[in-house]
Amino acid sequence: ADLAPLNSDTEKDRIDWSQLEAKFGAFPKLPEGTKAGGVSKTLTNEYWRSLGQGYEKFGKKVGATVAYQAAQSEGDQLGQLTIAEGMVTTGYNVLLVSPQTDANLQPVMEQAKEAKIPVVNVNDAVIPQAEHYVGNVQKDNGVRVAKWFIQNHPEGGKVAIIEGQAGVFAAVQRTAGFKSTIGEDKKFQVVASVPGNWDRQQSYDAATNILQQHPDLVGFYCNNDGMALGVVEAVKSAGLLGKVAVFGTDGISDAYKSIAAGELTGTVDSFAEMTGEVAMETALRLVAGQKLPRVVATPQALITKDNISKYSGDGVDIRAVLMKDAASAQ
Amino acid sequence: MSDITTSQPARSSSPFSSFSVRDAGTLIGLILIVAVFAMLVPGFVSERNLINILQQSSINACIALGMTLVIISGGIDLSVGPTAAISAVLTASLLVAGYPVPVAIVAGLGIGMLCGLVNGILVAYVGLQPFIVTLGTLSTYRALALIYTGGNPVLGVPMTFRSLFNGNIGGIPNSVIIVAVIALVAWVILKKTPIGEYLLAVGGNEEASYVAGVPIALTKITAYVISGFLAALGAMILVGRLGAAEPILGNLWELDAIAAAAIGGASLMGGKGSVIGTILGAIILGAMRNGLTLMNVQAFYQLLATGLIILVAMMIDRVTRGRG
Amino acid sequence: MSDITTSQPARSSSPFSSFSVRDAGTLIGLILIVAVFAMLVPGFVSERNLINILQQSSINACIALGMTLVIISGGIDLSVGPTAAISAVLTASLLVAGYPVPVAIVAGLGIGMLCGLVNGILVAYVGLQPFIVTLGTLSTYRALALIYTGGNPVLGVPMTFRSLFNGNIGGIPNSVIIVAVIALVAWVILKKTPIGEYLLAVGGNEEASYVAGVPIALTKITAYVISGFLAALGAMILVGRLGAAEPILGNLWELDAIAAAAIGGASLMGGKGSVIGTILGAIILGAMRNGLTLMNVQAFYQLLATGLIILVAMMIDRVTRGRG
Amino acid sequence: MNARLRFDGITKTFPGVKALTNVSFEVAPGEIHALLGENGAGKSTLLRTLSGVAKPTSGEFYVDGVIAAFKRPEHARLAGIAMIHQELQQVPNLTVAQNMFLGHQIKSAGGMLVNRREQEKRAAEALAMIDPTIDPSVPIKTLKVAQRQIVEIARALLDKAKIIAMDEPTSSLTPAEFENLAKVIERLAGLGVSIIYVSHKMDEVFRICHRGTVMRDGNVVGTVDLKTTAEADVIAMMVGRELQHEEHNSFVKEDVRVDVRGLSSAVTHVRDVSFTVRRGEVLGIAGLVGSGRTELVRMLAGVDAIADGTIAIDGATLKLTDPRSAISAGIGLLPEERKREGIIPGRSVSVNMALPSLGKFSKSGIVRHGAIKSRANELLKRVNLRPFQIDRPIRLFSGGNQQKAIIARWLAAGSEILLFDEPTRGIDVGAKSEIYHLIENLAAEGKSIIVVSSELPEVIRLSDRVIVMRNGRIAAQLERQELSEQAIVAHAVGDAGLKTHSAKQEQAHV
Ligand SMILES: Nc1ncnc2c1ncn2[C@@H]1O[C@H](COP(=O)(O)OP(=O)(O)OP(=O)(O)O)[C@@H](O)[C@H]1O
Ligand SMILES: Nc1ncnc2c1ncn2[C@@H]1O[C@H](COP(=O)(O)OP(=O)(O)OP(=O)(O)O)[C@@H](O)[C@H]1O
Ligand SMILES: [Mg+2]
Ligand SMILES: [Mg+2]
Repeated sequence: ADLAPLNSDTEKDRIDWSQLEAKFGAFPKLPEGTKAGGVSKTLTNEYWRSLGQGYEKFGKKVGATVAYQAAQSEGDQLGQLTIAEGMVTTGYNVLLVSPQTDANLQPVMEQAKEAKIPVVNVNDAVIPQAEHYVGNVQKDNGVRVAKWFIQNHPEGGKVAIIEGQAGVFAAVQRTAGFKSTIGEDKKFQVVASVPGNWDRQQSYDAATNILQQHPDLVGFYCNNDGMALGVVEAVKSAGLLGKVAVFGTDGISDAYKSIAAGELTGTVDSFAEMTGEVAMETALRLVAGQKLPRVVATPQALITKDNISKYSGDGVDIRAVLMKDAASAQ
Repeated sequence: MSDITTSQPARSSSPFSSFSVRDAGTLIGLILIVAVFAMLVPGFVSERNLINILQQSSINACIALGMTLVIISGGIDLSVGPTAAISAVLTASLLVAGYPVPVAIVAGLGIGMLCGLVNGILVAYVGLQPFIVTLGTLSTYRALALIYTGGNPVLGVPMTFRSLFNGNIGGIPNSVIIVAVIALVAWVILKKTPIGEYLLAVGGNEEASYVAGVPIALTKITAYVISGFLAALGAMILVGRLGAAEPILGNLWELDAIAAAAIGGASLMGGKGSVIGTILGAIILGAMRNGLTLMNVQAFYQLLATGLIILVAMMIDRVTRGRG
Repeated sequence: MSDITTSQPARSSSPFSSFSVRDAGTLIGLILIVAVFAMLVPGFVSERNLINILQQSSINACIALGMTLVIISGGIDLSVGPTAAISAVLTASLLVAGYPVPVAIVAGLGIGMLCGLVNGILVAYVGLQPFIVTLGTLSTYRALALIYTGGNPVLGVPMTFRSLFNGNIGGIPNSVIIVAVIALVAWVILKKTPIGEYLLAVGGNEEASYVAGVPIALTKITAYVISGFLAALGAMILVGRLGAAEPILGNLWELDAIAAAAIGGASLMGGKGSVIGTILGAIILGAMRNGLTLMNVQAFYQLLATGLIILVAMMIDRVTRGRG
Repeated sequence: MNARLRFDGITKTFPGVKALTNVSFEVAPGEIHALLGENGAGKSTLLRTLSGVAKPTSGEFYVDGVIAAFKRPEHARLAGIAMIHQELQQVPNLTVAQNMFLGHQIKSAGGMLVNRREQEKRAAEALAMIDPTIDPSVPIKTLKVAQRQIVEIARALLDKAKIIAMDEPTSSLTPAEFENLAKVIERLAGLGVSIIYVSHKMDEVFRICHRGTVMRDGNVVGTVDLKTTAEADVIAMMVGRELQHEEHNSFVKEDVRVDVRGLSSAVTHVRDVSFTVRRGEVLGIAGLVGSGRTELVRMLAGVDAIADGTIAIDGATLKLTDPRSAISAGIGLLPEERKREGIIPGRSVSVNMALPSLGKFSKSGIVRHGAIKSRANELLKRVNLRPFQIDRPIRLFSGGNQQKAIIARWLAAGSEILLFDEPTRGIDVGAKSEIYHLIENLAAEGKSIIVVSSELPEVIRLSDRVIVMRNGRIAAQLERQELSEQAIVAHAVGDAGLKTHSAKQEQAHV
């Protein structure tokens, strides 16, 4: 009876976010007083705050109350568990959780099941028992950047990876995606893959050291934007800006600014706010009694100077843009 | 500062009283916090939520008890989190590999004690400072857990094991019962056995203890081994709850445990600490977290509240009790 | 353990000698590490890389100097990271708002000192344990930094400010020069001034210091204020380097700083510590990180190496020096 | 007469204890005024209030007729009061000179820097008055207790104070050093400085003090002129009864219990020491400070490592690895430095007493606190602990009473071989004679006792035989009938008297 352990990157029972309306109709009517609870990893990173804004935006649109809480710091596993348990006991109708780790919210899954509250696992760490997952394909982040290098540097060269915290799902998957894809092109060589621990300062130092040993480096792939912005500074102070490409992940606003300023080469945006909206839509459709596929894939795109204007700026309706992207991909 | 030698009344520090004035102070603190939340949050004092608080405090209480003994002996153990992680991933992988539950538990507790033993030997025989020893093993043990699992969680822990630590007896969660028993044992150790006296003596004046024939090295090592054991036990409870063991489990546990012990009256200078106080300290921290969450306080303000409550708890204690 | 009272030869602990036997031990440790990496990593001992190591160690050295003074006075300052964060975000947001550079710097350093002052008052006047005070302010200050910025980094720090802390003079990075000057000042304070003597005295025997008329409270507060100032200065250097101030900046700085001070010979029991030793300790940690990155050691093994090197450094020190 | 210092109704209460009740007396300019009383009478507490370390609950001080309040130690110093505390108040890692000038350094560069050279020069001058061999530039932790006490005295002399309060300044000093101190004190008194002198050594008190105030249980019993009052009367005022002078009793049995041969220390200069102690024998060890007496007993107690030689007990060679092994062989050490090596400050007296013998008080791994209490009741009464509150933390007791508790520790452990290093340091005359009795009783029970003492009358009063040490070696061994202060001093100093007691004869004797 048990579900197979979820791998959000490979699960077959999936649907792309753009198909939700097409397959399941317009948004159904919600029961009165629906309360949705979001439990995030941390609020110290813009990505997670934007996700929450997406929750709230969609909740407001359809008239559901949304609470959005986060652990006190990234890695505070038991604190996050306490929060989620509190939400189960205090009568939320659905939970949207972004767990610190694959396992730390497991008890909530059980308690919620008992209380008949659906739980949606939103992004990052993947709870094996999750019945519903909304998020992007983590591995794909790395794959997209690797493809960029293969396309834009046909002559190949040395590349380096700045990893997130050791052992964290997103960091492992993103790094693996980049490594395996770039490894297919024998002209590229990964000369360094070192920990930056999501920390700007540590990434700066690591990049400085790598650049000094490999001044002919072609580019960096960083597991998130904060680290990438640190690496950009290191590249700048080594006088290699423009020669060494730097990619981040997440698409936070500072990354956009940096790309626009011609410093950061690109970021893989996973559209946190949109993800939040999609996740909330999924969650509330569940509350309304719909049966949905196990995984709802959310959009992502590699943003560079070439296409940045398409995704940001005044008057850009990101939903429409992404919808068009999805359609053309189909 | 005005009178450096004036000190608390004699009674409160009698080693025979099982509930000291100091502990009463901590209890009052707890009651205050509960009262405040009871007013602000409907349902806070419901039976279900109170049991929740106990359960949510149980792991920290377990770790903090070991920490208390180490602190009493004049040391500190920063490596409890990684110790728990090592023992969790070992137990879980043995279980997943099909070993019987008792074997996996013994192995897990055993490796926890081994981690404690290494700390203890480095402190007692090699003579290094406890803070720096356990700062070093903090990284080392974490790295070992990560290397052993390749950074992946160990999933699929069987229900037989899980129900042992995650079930309940008459509505009381097993974890709470386990920690209550452990607290009783720790209390007996501290109050009723020679090793308890030795811990207090070594932490109070190491040189005099040595001259008086106290087995210093053995005493210190015992404290660290117990701390390792309790870290491992905390890990078992957590694995039981989560159904999985992760190599990054136990992050920052040491700070929570030290905070609980300190709120409960342990002095980081050694020679002082209370089992009852530590348990109350852990419950204070747990109640606070629970209450703030139920009040839907935003993460940054929760962090603020955590910091302030630690400070305020210590200040109230300081005022009610005089210089400790 | 065999002889608890044997003490090191008189010379080595004289506070007057500017370079003690203990410091020589730390220096040997550094030379050993450099030698090992020099064999393993081509280019490790290049001038460029050595300057890199100094630059990468400079922030930790800066923080660790403040930590050393606090530790000598018998305290500890766990709140250096959040103090740095507060001062970084304040300075950066003033700069971004167009205030002149000197104003922003003074404000940033001032708020760092204010954070230190609060720690100092809680320790010295309220009489709380330093560990627990700064554990509380660790959360409190971090929360304030997060609330002030809403969790966002402050970007767009002007070049005028950045070049001040991130430029170089004759190839030597400004940050290295700044920290060298600070080290010299700290050395003079510790070795030559009344307050330095007070720090050693208060940490060595608080009661005797009180009886001798040492202004205990003032001395302790001074240590924390200096630590807060240096945390803020470390923040300036970092903001200069990264061009951005993050409210989560300085995470775990306290552990690195304590490790540097301890490797350099500071005793967490107070009354002992060395400016030269701390600087060498910070460089040891920096060299190790740099070497491991250059060797492209995998994350888990870097963590392992960090832990083991701290332990081995302390053991070598212990063996060469005898019980400290 | 115009009083230099007047105590007016000083009262001090601690929670549960009234340490001082309405203490009033006067000290004249240039007077050397003894403050006398049993352990726990309140002498130190009174002086601590005078020096601003503790605040009196009520009462006033008048200095030269002017009311004075001392909220902090600096205030007392500024008012011209210097204090030598009973317990050494020193910072181990600082140098001798730094310790002496702590809190009022000599500054240079407009107050920015400490003028070390000047400090060391002035420290050396002050030290030279009592012991010129102490180097002011070494860390104070490298000095022996006696030297450190001299540093404390010299520190008080630096201040050019008008009142110097000395709380047992000579507790670890030899008679020779006391003589130097006496000269200094008399010279100061001649210059008009008032001295308050606390000591349990009645000979010292009568030798230098003009008047004395006797305290009992926190009250002033009376002030007497010491030049005209008999010692016995003063003692009677102190202890509330007459003490009769008692002769030495011998309980030496035939069989040798302890046989030490060729003992050399691994960490100190003690070399090639051989002697025996019989059952029921009290062996005294005399010698100058630094002669290695403490080091010798520390080796016997397993505290210091042994490089060479053997220790046999009842014929069986002993393997000493640590104090624990010595304790289980029946050896108990009363250490020289009580505060550092003796007590666990925060623990109760009874726990401090029971610490080495917790095994004896335990049944199946559980400590029977009831048994400890009843034994503590018995033994602490035997040593006359005051106040008799066995559950109070030991740090709240006066120094002398702490000493008694540590003696009781070894009675509780049932040690057969007792090593007493300065057993009556800081102990009042009444308690001292109690301790002498105790030692005699222990000898009568057949225990073997080694007493290290710097007080020659004490050595002579107690010992059946005396070893005199010099430079880490045994200089002489004197039988009971040969004992005299002159003989001991001669061997200790080593300038004469060697013809009858050469080292060779030592060996032959053993
Ligand atoms: N901090 C304290 N708290 C409680 N009681 C105290 C404290 N300090 C001293 N006392 C008590 O005050 C009384 C007087 O002690 P004090 O040290 O003044 O005696 P003393 O005359 O100096 O004795 P001794 O000759 O042994 O040094 C004792 O009963 C002691 O236990
Ligand atoms: N490591 C050492 N190497 C050489 N000599 C040492 C060492 N440690 C101590 N000593 C010396 O041993 C001598 C004996 O010490 P100590 O002064 O304790 O003897 P004592 O006769 O018991 O004197 P007292 O007990 O009156 O101080 C001292 O001169 C001391 O300096
Ligand atoms: Mg006294
Ligand atoms: Mg001696």
